[in-house]
Amino acid sequence: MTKDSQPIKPHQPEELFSSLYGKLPPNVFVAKADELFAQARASSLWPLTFGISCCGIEMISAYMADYDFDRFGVVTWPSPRQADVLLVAGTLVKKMAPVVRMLYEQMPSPKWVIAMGSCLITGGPFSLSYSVVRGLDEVVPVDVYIPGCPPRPEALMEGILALQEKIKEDTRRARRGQAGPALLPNPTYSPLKG
Amino acid sequence: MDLLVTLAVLTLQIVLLFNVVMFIVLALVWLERKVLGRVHQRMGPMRVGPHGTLQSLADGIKLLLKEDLAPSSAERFAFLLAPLLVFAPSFLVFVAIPFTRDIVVRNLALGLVYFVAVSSLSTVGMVLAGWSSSNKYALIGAARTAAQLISYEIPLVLVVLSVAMLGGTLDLRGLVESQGQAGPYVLWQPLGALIFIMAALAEVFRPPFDIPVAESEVLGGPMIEYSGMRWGLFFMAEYGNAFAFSALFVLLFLGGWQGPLLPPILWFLLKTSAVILVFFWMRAAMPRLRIDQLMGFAWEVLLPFAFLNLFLTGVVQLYRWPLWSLSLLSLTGLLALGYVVERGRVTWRRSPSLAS
Amino acid sequence: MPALSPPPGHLTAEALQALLGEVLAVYDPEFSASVDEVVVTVEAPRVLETARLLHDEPRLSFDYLRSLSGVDWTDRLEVVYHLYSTAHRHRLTLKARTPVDRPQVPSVVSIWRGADWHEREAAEMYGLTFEGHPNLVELLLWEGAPVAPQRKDVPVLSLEEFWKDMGLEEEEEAPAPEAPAAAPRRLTAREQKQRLLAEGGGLTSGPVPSE
Amino acid sequence: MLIKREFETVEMPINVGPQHPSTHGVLRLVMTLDGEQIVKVDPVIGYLHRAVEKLSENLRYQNIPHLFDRLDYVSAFNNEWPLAMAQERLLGLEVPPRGEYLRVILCELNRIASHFLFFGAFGHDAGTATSWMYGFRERERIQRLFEMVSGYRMMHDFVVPGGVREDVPEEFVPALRALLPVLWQGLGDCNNLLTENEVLVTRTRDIGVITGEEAISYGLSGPSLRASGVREDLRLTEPYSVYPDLDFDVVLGQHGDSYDRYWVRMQEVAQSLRIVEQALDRLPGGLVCTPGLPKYPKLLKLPVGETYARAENPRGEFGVYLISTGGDRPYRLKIRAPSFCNLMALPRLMEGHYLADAIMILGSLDVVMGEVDR
Repeated sequence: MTKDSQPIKPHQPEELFSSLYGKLPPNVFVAKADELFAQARASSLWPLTFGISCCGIEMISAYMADYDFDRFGVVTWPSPRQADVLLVAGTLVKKMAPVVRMLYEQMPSPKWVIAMGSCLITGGPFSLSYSVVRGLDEVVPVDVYIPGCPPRPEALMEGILALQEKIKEDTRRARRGQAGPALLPNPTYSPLKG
Repeated sequence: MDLLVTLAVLTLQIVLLFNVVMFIVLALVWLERKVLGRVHQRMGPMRVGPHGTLQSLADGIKLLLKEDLAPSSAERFAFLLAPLLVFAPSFLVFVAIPFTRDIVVRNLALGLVYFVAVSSLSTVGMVLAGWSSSNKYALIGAARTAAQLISYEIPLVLVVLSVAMLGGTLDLRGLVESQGQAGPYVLWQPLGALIFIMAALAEVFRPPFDIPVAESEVLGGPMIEYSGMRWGLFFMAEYGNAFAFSALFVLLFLGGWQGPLLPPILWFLLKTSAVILVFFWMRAAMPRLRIDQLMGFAWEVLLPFAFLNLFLTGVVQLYRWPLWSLSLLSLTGLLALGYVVERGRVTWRRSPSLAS
Repeated sequence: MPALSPPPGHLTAEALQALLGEVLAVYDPEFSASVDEVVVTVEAPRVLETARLLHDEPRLSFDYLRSLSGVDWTDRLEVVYHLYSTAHRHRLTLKARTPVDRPQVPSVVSIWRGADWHEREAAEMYGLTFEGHPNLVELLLWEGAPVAPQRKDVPVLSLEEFWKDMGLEEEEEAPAPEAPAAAPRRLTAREQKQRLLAEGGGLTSGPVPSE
Repeated sequence: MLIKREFETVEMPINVGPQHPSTHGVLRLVMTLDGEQIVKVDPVIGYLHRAVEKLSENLRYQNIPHLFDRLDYVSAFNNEWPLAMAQERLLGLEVPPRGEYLRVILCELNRIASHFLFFGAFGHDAGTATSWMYGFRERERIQRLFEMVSGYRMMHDFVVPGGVREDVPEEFVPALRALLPVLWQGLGDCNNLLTENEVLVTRTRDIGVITGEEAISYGLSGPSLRASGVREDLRLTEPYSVYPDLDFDVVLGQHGDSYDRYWVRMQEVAQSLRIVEQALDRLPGGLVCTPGLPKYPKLLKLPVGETYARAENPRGEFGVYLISTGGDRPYRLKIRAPSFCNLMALPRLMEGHYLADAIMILGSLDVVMGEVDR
C-alpha cells in the first residue's frame, strides 16, 4: 500500500518549479515570478469534498453564508484530480486509512494536507480505541494541524490562512535553495499491518 | 501577395479574438461565483484583487502550474486529445459571431449553419474524454453526454431554422438587420425563444441540465480524471459555450446590437450579460433532472413544439399574414406547451395532507 | 394532543407475563423483571420457535424488533432481543442464553428482516455464530482487526500504552544522552513539531498576514 | 417492423466509495449497474467504527456523554437524553419540571437544526447548492443559541441524570422568543425553494417506495417509518418527560417514497416549532437538577439492574440498553442507533432504480455515519 522505497520529500525546489529551475543557467535569478506563482497558489486552494465525521459538519458550515470560504478562493471539488488540498476532517479509522492514503496519492502535486480536529492529532476522545489511527501523520505527511473537537469555523479559517503562509514560505525557501522543512519520514505504520 | 496580407490580418484577428474570448471566460468565471454568492447571501471571492476580480486569474495560473496527471490505464493519445476537441469548437464558434456590424472576424454567408455545426463537435470531445480515461464514472458521464447532446440538438436546429425562415437569410448580420425593421423576433416567436433557451442550457451542460457533469452523482463525469490545465480547458470550454449560445440568442431573438441610445457594442454586451445572468440564476435555483426524464422531455415535448413553431412560421409567411398574427399563434403554442408540461409531469399527487 | 390512549389489545406487564407463562410453557421460560419490562430467558436452541410464536400469536404480535445485542457474562453469552408490538403497543425483552464454548444461536432474520446487521455485528464483536443467517460476513471490522474485540477478556488500550505509542512518556525520564542511534528512529509527532517550530515554519510563529 | 433484438448487457460493479459528495459521510455502496439501472447494492460500513461501546464500558458515567455526543454528531442533545434517562430509571430519580421543560426545548431545537441540515444535504443531492445555504442559515442561528446555553456549537455534554447540568442564562429565553418567528420565516423560505419544486417532485415521487409492514419488519423508525403511514412516534406512543401535556401532531406520509420522507421531515420542523413555543410559555421556575445528586456527578454509582431507555431522535428511535453491576462503570452499554437500522433497508429500496435515484433514496433516509458505525 505505501511504497516503502523512497521517503516522501516535501515540495523540493525542482518539484515546485520544475519547468523553471531545471533549465536555468546558474546566473539567472528568478525573483518576482515565483512570488506571483505562490500568491496564485495560495489564493486558489481547492480542497476535496470529503468530510469523515463531526469535523466535516463544522467544515461544511465554514463554507456556508456565515463564514464563506469562497472569499479566500476556497471552492470544493469532488474529484481528487482537481483538488490541491486534502482537508481531512474527522476521525481516521484503520479501515479508512488506506483510502485516505490513496486519495493523497491521486492528487496532483504540489499538494498540501490539513488535519482538522484533535482526532487526527492524537486520536482525540477515541485515542484508547482499538480501531482509531492515532494521528494523521502516520498515513500522509501533514502540513497544518487544527486542534479542536470540533474546531470552530474560525479556527479552520485560521488553518487555511496558515497554509497560505506556509505556501509562500515554501516558495521563498525554495528560491533560496534551502530544502523544505525537515525530511518527513515515510510513514512506517501501515494500517493493514494493524 | 495579398494572400499573405489577408493571412497576416486574419492571424492578427484570431489572436485578438483569442484574447477577447479568454478575457470573457475569466470574467464569466468570476461573475458566476459572485452571482452565486449573492444568491446564497454571501460575498463570493473578495481577497484577490478588488472584490476578487483577479480570482479566476489566480485559478488559471495555479492550474497552469499543476502537475499534469494521466492515469496509467488511460488511452494516452485519446486522453490528451479530448480536451482540445472540446475547447476548439467552443472557441471556433466565435469566428462567426458579429459583436456589432463591423466587429466580426469573418461574417460568413452561412453563419448560422456554421455555428450549429461547429458547436455540436464538442460532443465528440466529451465522449472521447469519458471513454479514454478508463474510469467508471467517466464512462457513465460519457454515455449521458452523448444522449443529452444529441437529443437537444434537433429542437435547437429547428428553432434556428424557423428564425432563418423569418429573417430570410442564414447570415447572422443579415438576420440582425432584418430584425432592425421588423422588431426583435422574440416578439414574434416567443415559443421559439423559450425552446432555444432550454436547448441551449442542455447543450452547455448548465443546470438544471448538467446531468453528465453532475457533481453529486458522477463526480464531474468525463472530466473526472483530468487535472491541471487539461481540466482547465474543459472548464473554459463550458464558459465559452455559455457565452457563445447566449450571444446567439441575443443575435437571433433580441435584435443583436440594435438599440436606441448606447453604442452598439454596449447594447450587445448588455443583452448578452442579461441572458448569461439567467443561465447563472438557473444554476442557483433549480435541482437537476434525471437522464431519462430529460430525454423524454426533449423528444416528447420540445421536438413537437419545435415543429409546431416551424409550421406556424411557414403558414404565416405563405399567406403573408401580418407578423403580429405569428406572435398570437406562437403565444397559443406557448400556452399549449405549458399545458402539456403540466399534464405530462409525474402524476402530481397533492403532498399528503396533515393526517393527525 | 395528549398521549395516545392504549389500544384494545394492550397488555400490562402482569397480564403479559401471565399470558407468556401459559403460551411458552413448552419452552420452560424463566421470568425476571427489569426496571420496566418483562424479561423472558430461553435456552439458545429454542429461540427461533419462541420468536416465531411471539411474532405470529395474534394476542402478542411482536412485529417490531427494536434491538438485538450480544452480552458477554464471561461464563455464558447472551443475545438480548428487545421486542415491541406496533398493534398492541406492549414491550418484551427476550434473552437467549448459550454457553461460552458453544456460541451458536439460531438467526431470526427469517422473522424480522431488521435483525440482519444486528446479528452480523454481534457475531463479529462476540464471536457468536447465527445459523441460518444469509450473509454472515464482517460488518464493521477490517482485515487486521482483533477477533471478538467486545469480549470482556480483550483489554482496551491503557493510558500507559497510549503514552508509549505517542512516544510522549520518554519525556518524564531524564532525557538520556542521544546515543548514536544506529537505526534511524521514527521521529515522534512531538519531535517533528518541535523541529518544525524551530525551523520558523509552523502555525504560530509564521507572520500573520495583515487583513 | 423493428426487429426486437435483446441487448445483452454486461453488468458493471461500481464503487460509490467512502469518499463521495453525497454519501453523507464515509459509507461505501458496492453497486452492480446494468447501464444506469442498479441490479444489486451492498452497503459496506465500518469506515467510522470508533468502538464507542467498548470504550464506554471502561469510562465512568460522567465521561460517557462526551462520546455519546459524537455518535449522531448533528443532534447532540438528543443523544444524551436516553443515556440520562437510563441512569435515572436505575437510580429511580425524579427530574424537576424546569429540567424536563429545558430538555424538551433544547432537544426540539436540536431536531429543527438537524432537519435543516437534512434539507441542505437533500437539495445538494438533487443538484442545487442554494439549499445548503438556506438550511445552514437557520442552523447557525440555532447553534448560536446552543453556544449561549452550553458554550459549544455542536457537542454539548449538557443533559445529566437528574436533569440539566446548569440553568440557562437569563438572555436565553428572550433570544429564543425573538428567534422563533425568524425560524418560521426560514422554514417558509426552504419550502418555497424545494417543496413545491416540480423538478424535485419528479426526481423523488415514487422513488424508493416501502410499505408500512415492510418498514416495520426492517426496523425502520422515525420520519422514514412515518412516511410509510405507520403511526409510531415515541413521544406519543410511549410518552416520556412532559410530552403528554404538549399539543402537537404526528405527521404521516401516504406513499412511503422519498418525497414523503422529505415532506414528513419538513412538516416535523413545523411541529417542533409549535412544541418549543408551548414549552417556552409553560417554562416553570425552580431547580433544573435533582438536589440529591452533586451537580457534576463525580462518583455516580448505579445499583445492579438493566434497562432499555429510548427517545425520539430526529432520525428515529435512539435506544440505550444499559446493564449495570453496581460499579461506577456500565457492564454493557448497547446503542440502538436509528440510522443503523434505517440503512439496512437500503438494498431493498434501491434495487431496480437508477443511479441518480439511489443518491436521492440515500439522501431521503438522512443517515449519519457516526451512529451507524458507532
